Amino acid sequence: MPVPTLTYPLLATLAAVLMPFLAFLLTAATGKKARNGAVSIAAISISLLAAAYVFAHVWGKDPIHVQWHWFSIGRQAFHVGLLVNNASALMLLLVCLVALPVHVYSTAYMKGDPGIHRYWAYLSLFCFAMLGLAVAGNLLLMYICWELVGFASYLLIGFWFTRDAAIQANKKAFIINRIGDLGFLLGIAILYSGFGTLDIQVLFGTDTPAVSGTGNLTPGWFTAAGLAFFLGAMAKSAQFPLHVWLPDAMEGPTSVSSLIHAATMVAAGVFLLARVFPLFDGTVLFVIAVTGTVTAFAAACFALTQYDIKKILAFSTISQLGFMMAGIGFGMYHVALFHLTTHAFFKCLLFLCAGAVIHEMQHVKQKLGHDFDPQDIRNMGGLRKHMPITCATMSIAALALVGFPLTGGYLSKDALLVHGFEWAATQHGMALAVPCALAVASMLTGFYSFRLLAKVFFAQPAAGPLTGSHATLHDAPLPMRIPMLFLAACSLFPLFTFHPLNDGHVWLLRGLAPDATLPPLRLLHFAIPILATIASVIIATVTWRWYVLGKYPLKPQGALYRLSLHQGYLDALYMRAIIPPLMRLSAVLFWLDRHVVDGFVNGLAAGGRALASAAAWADYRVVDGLVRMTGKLALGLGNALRRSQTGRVQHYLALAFFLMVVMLLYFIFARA
Amino acid sequence: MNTHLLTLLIFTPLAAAALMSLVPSRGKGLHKYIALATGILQLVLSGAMYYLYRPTEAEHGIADEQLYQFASHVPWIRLDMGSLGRLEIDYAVGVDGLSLPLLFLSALVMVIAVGASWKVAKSVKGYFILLMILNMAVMGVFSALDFFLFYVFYELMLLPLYFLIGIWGGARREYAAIKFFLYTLFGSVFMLLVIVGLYFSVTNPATGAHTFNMLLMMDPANHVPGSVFSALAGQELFGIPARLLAFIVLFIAFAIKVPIVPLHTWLPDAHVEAPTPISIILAGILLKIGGYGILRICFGIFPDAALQSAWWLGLIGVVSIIYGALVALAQRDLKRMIAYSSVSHMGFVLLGAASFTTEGMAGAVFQMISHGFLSAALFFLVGMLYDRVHDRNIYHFRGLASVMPRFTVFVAIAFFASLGLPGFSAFIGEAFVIIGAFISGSTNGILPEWMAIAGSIGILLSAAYFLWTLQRMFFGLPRLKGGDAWAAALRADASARETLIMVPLIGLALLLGVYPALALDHINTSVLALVEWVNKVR
Amino acid sequence: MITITHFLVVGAWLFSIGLYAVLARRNAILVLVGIELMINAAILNLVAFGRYDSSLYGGQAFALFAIVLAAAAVAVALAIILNVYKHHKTVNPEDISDLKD
Amino acid sequence: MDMQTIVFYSLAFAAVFSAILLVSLRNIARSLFLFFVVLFAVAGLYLFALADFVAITQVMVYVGGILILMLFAFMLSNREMFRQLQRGTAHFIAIPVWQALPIAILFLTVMLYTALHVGRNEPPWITASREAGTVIRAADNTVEQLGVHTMTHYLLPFEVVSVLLMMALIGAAHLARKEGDA
Repeated sequence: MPVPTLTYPLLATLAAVLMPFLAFLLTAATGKKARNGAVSIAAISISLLAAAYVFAHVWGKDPIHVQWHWFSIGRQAFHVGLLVNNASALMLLLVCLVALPVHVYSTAYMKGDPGIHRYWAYLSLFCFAMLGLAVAGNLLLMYICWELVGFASYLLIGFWFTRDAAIQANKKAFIINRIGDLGFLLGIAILYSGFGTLDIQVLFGTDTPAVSGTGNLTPGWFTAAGLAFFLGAMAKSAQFPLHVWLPDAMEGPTSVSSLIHAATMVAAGVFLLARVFPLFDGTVLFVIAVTGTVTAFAAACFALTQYDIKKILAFSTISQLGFMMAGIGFGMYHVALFHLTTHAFFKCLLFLCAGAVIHEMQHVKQKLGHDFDPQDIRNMGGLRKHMPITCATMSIAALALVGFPLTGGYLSKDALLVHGFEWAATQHGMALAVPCALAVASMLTGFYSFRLLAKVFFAQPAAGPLTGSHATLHDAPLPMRIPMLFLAACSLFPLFTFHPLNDGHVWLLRGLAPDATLPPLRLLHFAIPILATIASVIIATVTWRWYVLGKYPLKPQGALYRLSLHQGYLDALYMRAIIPPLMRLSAVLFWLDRHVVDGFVNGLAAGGRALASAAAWADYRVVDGLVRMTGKLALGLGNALRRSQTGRVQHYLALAFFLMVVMLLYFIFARA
Repeated sequence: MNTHLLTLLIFTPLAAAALMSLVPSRGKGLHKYIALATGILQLVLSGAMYYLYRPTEAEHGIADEQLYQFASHVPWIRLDMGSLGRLEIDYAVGVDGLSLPLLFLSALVMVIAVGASWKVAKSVKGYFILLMILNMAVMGVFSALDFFLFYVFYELMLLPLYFLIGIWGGARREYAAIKFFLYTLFGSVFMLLVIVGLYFSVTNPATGAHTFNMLLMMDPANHVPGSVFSALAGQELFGIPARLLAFIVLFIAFAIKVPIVPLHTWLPDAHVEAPTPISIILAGILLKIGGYGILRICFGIFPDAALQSAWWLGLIGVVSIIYGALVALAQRDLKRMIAYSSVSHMGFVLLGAASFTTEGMAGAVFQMISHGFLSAALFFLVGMLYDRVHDRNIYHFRGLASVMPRFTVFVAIAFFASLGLPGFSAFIGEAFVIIGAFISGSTNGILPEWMAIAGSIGILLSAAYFLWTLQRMFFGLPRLKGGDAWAAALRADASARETLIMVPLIGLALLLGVYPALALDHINTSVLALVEWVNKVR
Repeated sequence: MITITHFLVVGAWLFSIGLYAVLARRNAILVLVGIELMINAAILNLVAFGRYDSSLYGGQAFALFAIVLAAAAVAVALAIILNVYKHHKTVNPEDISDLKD
Repeated sequence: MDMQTIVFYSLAFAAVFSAILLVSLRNIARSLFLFFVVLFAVAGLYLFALADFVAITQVMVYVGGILILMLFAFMLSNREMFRQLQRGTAHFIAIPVWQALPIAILFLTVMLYTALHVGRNEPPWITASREAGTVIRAADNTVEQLGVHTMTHYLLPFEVVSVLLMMALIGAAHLARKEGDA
């Protein structure tokens, strides 16, 4: 393999990936003194510039594909490779675009934290891993980055490591992600056994992808490979039923949640599936579509009743990831990636706004000395007057989430729904349930988004800490406001198209469009956006009446309500049905180990000892007795033997008779 | 190429031991400095050998002398035994890509162990002399090419270990020492029978006499026709093919060392009772001797039997992986948990070796090296904690991260490296074992795919127990069983000496994880030769 | 029909019991009794086999001699035991180990 | 089973059982009485071997002589010794038991084996005597025959025994004399 020539785009890619890594090393080496994060911010800025350069060079043009020899096993060489095609270039840019505002935001948000030097180090490590994941041209390398982002996420979730909930959450996140990692690893193993290479370009490239055939694989294993990769994506992208780690992961700093657990890392699963897309056959795609839909629907339901502002957003993230997965399942990975992009902006923004709110609530808490949960929306209300910019930006983000016209979300989500119906038309009848469920989930999205907005900003504050203490509330400081405004701009339509109502002109979709498309249903392209918008307006009105005007009609004690509040009791199920049996199994095995396996060994030892003491006894009584008798026999023979003589008649007699018996026996046997 | 380098490496510790015995016990500091100097000298020597080694493709598989470098071959014992022929025992040593990395690992771990022994107070002289004898035996085991020589070193290893555990160990040291001793002896006694059988089955084509030379034993051309272990004769013992029986006997002997489930119970006891440096040596080197023996001797001399039993070996590997991990999950003693995690991690070695694919086998060797560094680091870390408060119970600590930040960083790195975080060596080892085991199904059909899948569950479980420990002991608000006294004792974070010991271990694990070619370039030719050697028998 | 075996078996039992008494008992009198038992067993064998010798009556004649000799032996032995007791104040042969030098 | 056999078995049983009891009892006096039973039973057994004179002699000499001698000799001697005899051995299960018992059992086994062997293959001289008809019959006058043979064929042994008896008597008398008389 010749050493690849270093072109400028290639260098830029390397710089984009490696700058955060350098920042990580520098920050880690500096230790406690690296408090202001200048190194990290500089690094991510350079990365952003480099990524923009790479994007300009790659988008719509030839991809960069290079590889260096890394190591060989046997005769098989493994490479470190880069593959920057449209999708990775987009991802590269997107990550940088989201990461920079978050970095800036963090300078204010994390100010004064005693462990802030760790924060910057971890954040840079994450950026490095995430950017590496985006450009990795080799599944093994991708896997490495994949685990590293998980590791960075582990570190950041548990950033406040003295909080019990945080460290429980990061452990849970890592272990559930490990399940996905196993899927990824097995997928790699299957592909490697089938095709003998892990290079993405060779496997799934445009020219003659290796996986156009099934290699050495049986169709069963081929499907299994697809499912294995999907398992990996399920854990990382928090798909039902492996989503339980993501709500808990909100224990990390909000800035981290916005970057990792909303915009980038959790979307990595979708990105992975888009990268290995040619691998999926019909079965796998169907499974993906259904899982995505279930996730989207279930998470939306769970989000309806949460009180923790971050949890609502977390479930919303899960729900949106479900939408993306469904998009992959429909075969429309370009739409999924588009939604990934728009979602990254608006969801990141939502978290940042939530962070600003929490920040203020924290101040109130400190000032008043009250003990209340600064993240609980029941303690908030009426913040619109005090935090107008936050209110405005968050509203924009929420509208994008709901899919209101003029936002990016409108374009991507409606495209997804349309494709869902188109896909259902190609499948058998029951498949129609999938896009319908998605549509319902989309309406639920509207409901919980408006509920959130209404409760936090518009409704009168309930009898809580905020009554009478308004004077202390004010908008977020400048370093937090600028990133919010920037992201708000990115959440609107102009970034993607000049035609705000039609997704047909989005440059992003054109750049990524797959070869095979679904037969278009023209009517849907008009009907669905209109219907969705109307539904959103209705929902907005209803929530306004319920929450702002205080005409809430439901009781919070219903079974469905509780089911939703407790997230379908899934977590409880895991805690009861999986963890304790596993711990019991391990305890039982340990018991077996100590008592049966080791007991056997100790038993052998005890047996040996018993045998030995028996032998010693026999030695003393029988053998030695014989010896003593023999000694008596040799009575007159010498001093040595004389000592063993008893001089007792009976002993001599015994000896005599014994010898006689022996003699008799000899005669008997000699005769026989 | 310098042929005396290897001999020098092996016998330097013996000279050091002799020197130490001349130094009076009162000269307390001197012994450890001699030991340290010896260790560093060995490290330099083995490093030089590692650097000078040139991987060459062997034409005749692993029986080819070309493969073994730094070889020296001197007649040692020649005895005319009348009708039994001439006894031919040679001092034959040499290294290939299988043993050289392990040799380097041993040299490094020995230095670490000497560093960890710095605070030993009980009869220092005897301690370091025993350590040096152990050192020599270990080096000898990895480089011996004569089976008799191998056996001598193998048995020689036991004695110092027995005393090191039995005298300098913890509360139940005698029990642990005797258990360890008997377990190993049980394996090696039967090994001796096989050695003798092999001796009478193999002749040296050059002299016509029976020989103990391993390389000659490997080649079926040297087998005496009709002898008990001849590859062609197909003799049977107790109704089992003799070669299979011999393979099983040898395998059990080495598997006890690895250790495999259910022959592992000496390991937790020995580790828990042994002093920290000996735990480091046990985990870092001794376990590898088992794996090395299986690859070099079991597979090398009995490739046919190895193929026959490969499925079972894989199964044992998988069982060890999962069983070790599950039992580790139930531990309260930190050292015992790490001991069981060793069982689990060494299971990967067996699984990879049993796959008989280059990927799996190279992964297995790599895993051995990686585990050598990491388990040494882990046991050293436990020792650091134990030195300070004389307690290892996981439940007695909480929030150590706030008390000892530097120590916690080391522990976290070691834990994550051990649970297979990419970027560290364990990941490469485990990933390729899994890949190797998986492709075995489609390439040579030895291991079914489910074994790879089951093995990968071990990776998941290892994350569970390591993270649980991390969470339980190190995170959260500080709360120690010993109260302020402990807090005061623990306030002394990792000292300069301890940092100096940890950094190379973690650094090497990281280096090998990032650039595995460092080890794999050396391993490759030997593994390829071995795999082809075994596959030739099919 | 009483065969010779019957006698031999009874004789064997008596002899063994006597032997046991001689070897095991710690009392000289009982040792003596044991000896008498063994002699009786022998006599029993003598008379049993003597049935097949009507020409010379060897069995019965020697049985008579044996009885007489046994009686004499007992007389002497008792005398010895008495003396021994006077000397050692015990009749336990275990305690009398004068044969040892 | 005829009457004869029953009587034989009961006598044999009485002899053996009493003997076992004899050796296992701690009380010497009782042992001696059991010895008395054994001697009587064995005398009875002699009758079955058609040795009536031997049986009578047995009763006369043993029961009338030896046993009485034993009893009287010690019961009439000093009290201290009698108590000592009464107490017997202090530890019944002593080491010699474990040496003696195997030897006794070994002997028993060997002899039983031999007895059965003799029963199965008769010694040739018995067969010859049976064929020649020189087997003692119940009708024979054993006393007369014995007297004749003792005075003729066994004269020498008879004389030797008488001398021996004389020596024993003198010896016994010598031993039994009071201390200090010599």
